[in-house]
Amino acid sequence: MEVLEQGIGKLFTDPDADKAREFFRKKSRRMENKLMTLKDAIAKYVHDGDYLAIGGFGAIRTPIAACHEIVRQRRKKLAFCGHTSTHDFQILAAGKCFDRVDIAYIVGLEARGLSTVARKYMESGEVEVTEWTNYCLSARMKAAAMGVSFVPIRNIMGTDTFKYSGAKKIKCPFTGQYYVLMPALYPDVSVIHVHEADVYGNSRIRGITISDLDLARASKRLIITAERIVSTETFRNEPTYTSIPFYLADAVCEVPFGSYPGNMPYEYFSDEEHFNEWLQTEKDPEAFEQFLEKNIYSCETHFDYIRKNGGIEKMWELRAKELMVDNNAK
Amino acid sequence: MEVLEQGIGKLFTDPDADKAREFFRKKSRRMENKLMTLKDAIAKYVHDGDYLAIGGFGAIRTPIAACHEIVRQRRKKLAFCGHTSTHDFQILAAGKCFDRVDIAYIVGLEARGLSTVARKYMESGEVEVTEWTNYCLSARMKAAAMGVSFVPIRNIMGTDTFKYSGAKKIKCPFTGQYYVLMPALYPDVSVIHVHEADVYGNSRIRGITISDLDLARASKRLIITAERIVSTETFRNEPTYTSIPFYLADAVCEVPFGSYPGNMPYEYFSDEEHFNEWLQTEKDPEAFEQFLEKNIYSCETHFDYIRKNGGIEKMWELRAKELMVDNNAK
Amino acid sequence: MADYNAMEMMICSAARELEDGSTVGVGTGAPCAAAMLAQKTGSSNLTIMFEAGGIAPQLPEMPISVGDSRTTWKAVMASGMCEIMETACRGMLDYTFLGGAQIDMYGNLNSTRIGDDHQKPKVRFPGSGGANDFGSFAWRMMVMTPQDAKRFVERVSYITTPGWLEGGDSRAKSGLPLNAGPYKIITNMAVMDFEPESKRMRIISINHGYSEKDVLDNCGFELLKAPRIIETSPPTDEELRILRDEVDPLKLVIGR
Amino acid sequence: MADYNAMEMMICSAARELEDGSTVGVGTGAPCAAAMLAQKTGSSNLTIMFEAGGIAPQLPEMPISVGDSRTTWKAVMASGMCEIMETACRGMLDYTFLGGAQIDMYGNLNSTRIGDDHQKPKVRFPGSGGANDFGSFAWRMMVMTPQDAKRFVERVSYITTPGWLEGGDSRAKSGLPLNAGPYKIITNMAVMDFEPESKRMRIISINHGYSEKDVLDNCGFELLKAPRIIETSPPTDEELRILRDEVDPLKLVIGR
Repeated sequence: MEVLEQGIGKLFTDPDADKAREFFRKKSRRMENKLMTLKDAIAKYVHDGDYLAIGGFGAIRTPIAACHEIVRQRRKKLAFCGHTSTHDFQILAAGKCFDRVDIAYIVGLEARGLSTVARKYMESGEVEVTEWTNYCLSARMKAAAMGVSFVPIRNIMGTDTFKYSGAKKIKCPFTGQYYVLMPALYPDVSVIHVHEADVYGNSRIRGITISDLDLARASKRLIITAERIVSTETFRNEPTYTSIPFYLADAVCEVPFGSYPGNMPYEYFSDEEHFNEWLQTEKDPEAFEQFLEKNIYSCETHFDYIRKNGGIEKMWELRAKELMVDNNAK
Repeated sequence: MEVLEQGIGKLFTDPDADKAREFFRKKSRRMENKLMTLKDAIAKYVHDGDYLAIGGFGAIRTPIAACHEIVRQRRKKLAFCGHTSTHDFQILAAGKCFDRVDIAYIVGLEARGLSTVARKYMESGEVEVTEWTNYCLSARMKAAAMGVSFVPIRNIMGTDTFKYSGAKKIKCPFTGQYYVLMPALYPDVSVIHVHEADVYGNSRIRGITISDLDLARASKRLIITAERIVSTETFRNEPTYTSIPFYLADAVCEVPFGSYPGNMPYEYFSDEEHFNEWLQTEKDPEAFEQFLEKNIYSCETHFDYIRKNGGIEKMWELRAKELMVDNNAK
Repeated sequence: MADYNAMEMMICSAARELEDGSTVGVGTGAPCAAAMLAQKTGSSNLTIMFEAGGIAPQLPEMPISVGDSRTTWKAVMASGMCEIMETACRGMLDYTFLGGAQIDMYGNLNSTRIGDDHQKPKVRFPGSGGANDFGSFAWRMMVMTPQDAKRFVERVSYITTPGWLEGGDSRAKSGLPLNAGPYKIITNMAVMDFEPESKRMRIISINHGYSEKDVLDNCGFELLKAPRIIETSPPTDEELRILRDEVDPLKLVIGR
Repeated sequence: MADYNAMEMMICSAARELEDGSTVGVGTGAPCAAAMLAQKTGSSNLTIMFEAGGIAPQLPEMPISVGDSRTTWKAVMASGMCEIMETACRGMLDYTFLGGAQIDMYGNLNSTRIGDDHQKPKVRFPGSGGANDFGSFAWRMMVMTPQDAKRFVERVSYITTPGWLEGGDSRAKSGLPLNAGPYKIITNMAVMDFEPESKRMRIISINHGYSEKDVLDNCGFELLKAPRIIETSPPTDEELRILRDEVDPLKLVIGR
């Protein structure tokens, strides 16, 4: 297979499908209780040096509680999948948890602006980067989910995004057209936040899935954080709506409001005031250190964080905002 | 891209992604009323010589009414996608509608046995064949759905299935492992039977989807037959559950019991007596001719066919069987 | 010893191979019965998958099709073909059961045709369906089949689904996923596996009521023999009771 | 003539480009406002898609993120990244709006970095996100941006998202989907398209209140000129009313 051109970016994971198979061969398929605290799940399944991917869309259905816990447990030298990442990236950059990033979208929070701290970290030279696009990384997860080492796609050709990527350009043997091959991305560990899960890891997502269906399948280890634990019958009564089957999951953690201050579709809208506080506080290193101490390091659980930022009243306010109804809660 | 080995099977469709793009560029994306009779839909969108694919799993959620209509309108020289095909294949073979077949599974009806007529037709030399597997054809649809000309997979290597396929074997430039490339399959026209659709073509499927999500996206023209037409609000109120968005569909036909005598999950079970009648009658050419005359050619609609085979009482009996409840209907 | 027929014997043998906590991709008929029996006799944590998309159903009765409604009855997920096959390709499918018109000494299967003219075969069979897929991807492929010399042939006339191909390391060299392949062949007369180096089929146990000669006479190629050939354990009363009363009360499979 | 600001002018210009019955992939902010305005002013059958998965929502207000709940409010489907990007790659996405820190004469966009050391850039921007994807796949890519010579540069220092690359047939030769590429560039001063042969940016209309000299002075490269340059039609009262009252009543975008 003649490679016509290739990016100079490094691959931070091995796309070898047979090696992945050997890993998956040993992964448990038992339908057994995987419920544990988030603290235990992060301690057990996220290791220094791992390649980590975070589900959701940066600040939508993103396991923010898990990102805090990773920072709190002071994980270091992770490789990070910077796919649709916004607030998740901002948190992990604040903890300097990673030193390698596959970049599609980083340092920004969309319409909210850019993270000073994340940007500074990415400009420091301390972080090794390889460049992609959101769809490139989705396609890389899809290749892994398919159990192969690459898939062909049609973007990035002719651009610097290709030049700094780890992709390879070839000619399609059926049509003679050019394609770029995306190497499979098998993360060591991922965290995905869902609406409902049972104790075995069967999970349901409502609303957009972004790239999480492929991510769940591509990941060697998978931590599910869920708004609610529900009975297994919930799944067995409507198997059409299962997003993630149990055998993909290694740990299941019940984390209500686990996406706060982000948006959880159908549950609560994002807390824009709090996002603004993050972005503003970041500009003053000392103030930001105190901010992190207050909001992450000194918290035992996600409930602590929520209590410090408006508590249950705030949650119900965000719920009303999400549903676009008047707030009837007291 | 060096091809190490390739199958001798012919490709009955063009995998060229740019040519497909030119077609899709002109395809309407208007949200407009596409409701029409099945007769009109087949007349308008299924032409002699077309490459045809049929959704479902042979006798499960398969648009049987549409297969009858294609036979009734005496379509000829179709190419057919023999992917998970059982009763659909049997019907179209009875009408000798096709003369080229991509084969994964044909002539059989699983545990029910083999179709004499379909088998004889396939042994006649009148039908040109290329060999694949069910997943090969799923992957070919997936490639088309992705808008590319191929995807790599890991089966069929070393077998005669590869030898008689249209696949090509190459080496992965990332890992040095061998892969077979599946050329994209963009059918000219497909028919998919769904539980619910609105007049624009938004559709919902309950239960297994087999390969229909990719098929709907891969197809140049798509006819939806639905058990029920529902309001568009049904979709807008729960956009999570939409299986097929409106802009993929060209025609929408309300065909209650449209999968009969096959199984429609959550609606009605298969009519095993009637399947047995098909299989037995096929053994006597003259009797089978009368059988076709009665059940297909002389029917104006699918309701005519149902009336001749037990009518509404039979439908409610099959419904009770499907739901595994006692039959309370009179 | 309990009275039982050949099909019951095969199903009980097959069920015992299915380790608790594993996954199995099955078709209709005997394989499905074996998986259901395994779930009720020690492997309650066995996950059944069907190629059309059904995952971990609580099968209320024998399905007629691998896609019918029974395959998602109280299932944990109703998915699709790619979900199942790609799960298998990722290495998450432990076992599968396949069949065919012919099987050869390396476990290759023919379910496509008899006759040399591919475009005009003497006898046309259904083709691969999902067999080649499961046979390529599952770690351990098994076959349950009646044994006779017409079916057990030296070389199948057409390889629909890969066994160990030409034996030795030929499968590993082909590009198919490494370390997966045929595991056990279960017939009415015996159980066979594959000699680790040559990958040739060999007898490991013989069913009660049959002799080694029966097995050899009803095979169209030279069968190797394991260092120690034992008698296959016959079905227990408990296995038979569950098979007959709970798994297949209508005798759709065991009545054949 | 009605009173309006530059952002309102750009949004109205952009909205007019969106043909009824077409599809558009948008981000937050001005592009989203333009699509919403188009739907309310003649293109009621315009389908909006968001990269995170939202398809054809009835947007109740401006989204903060291309994935937030508003992007699936009364949508016909809540899908995912691959669904959207592959729909675009298949040729079903007509328009997209993109932006960047820099744009050059061929419509190439930089949203990645300033500075030559890729591993230690002077300024790091977010990167492609879905921009390269939409820009590669959509038939017609548009940009809405304020015009100044620092932004409109001869060659972007890093091509994040492809425009016409090096002009001429270089994009067609690159392997990107054929016949897709930059279409209109809409600024506070003018509207530009691309000369069909050279694919160089050229002025086609100038906004009221600006001269050709303003446009040329605020561009870091030599702009071509269309055979006939007209004045961009200013926003109508009706457009402004709808934009202000219905599309962006909180002035999140037009208040800037």
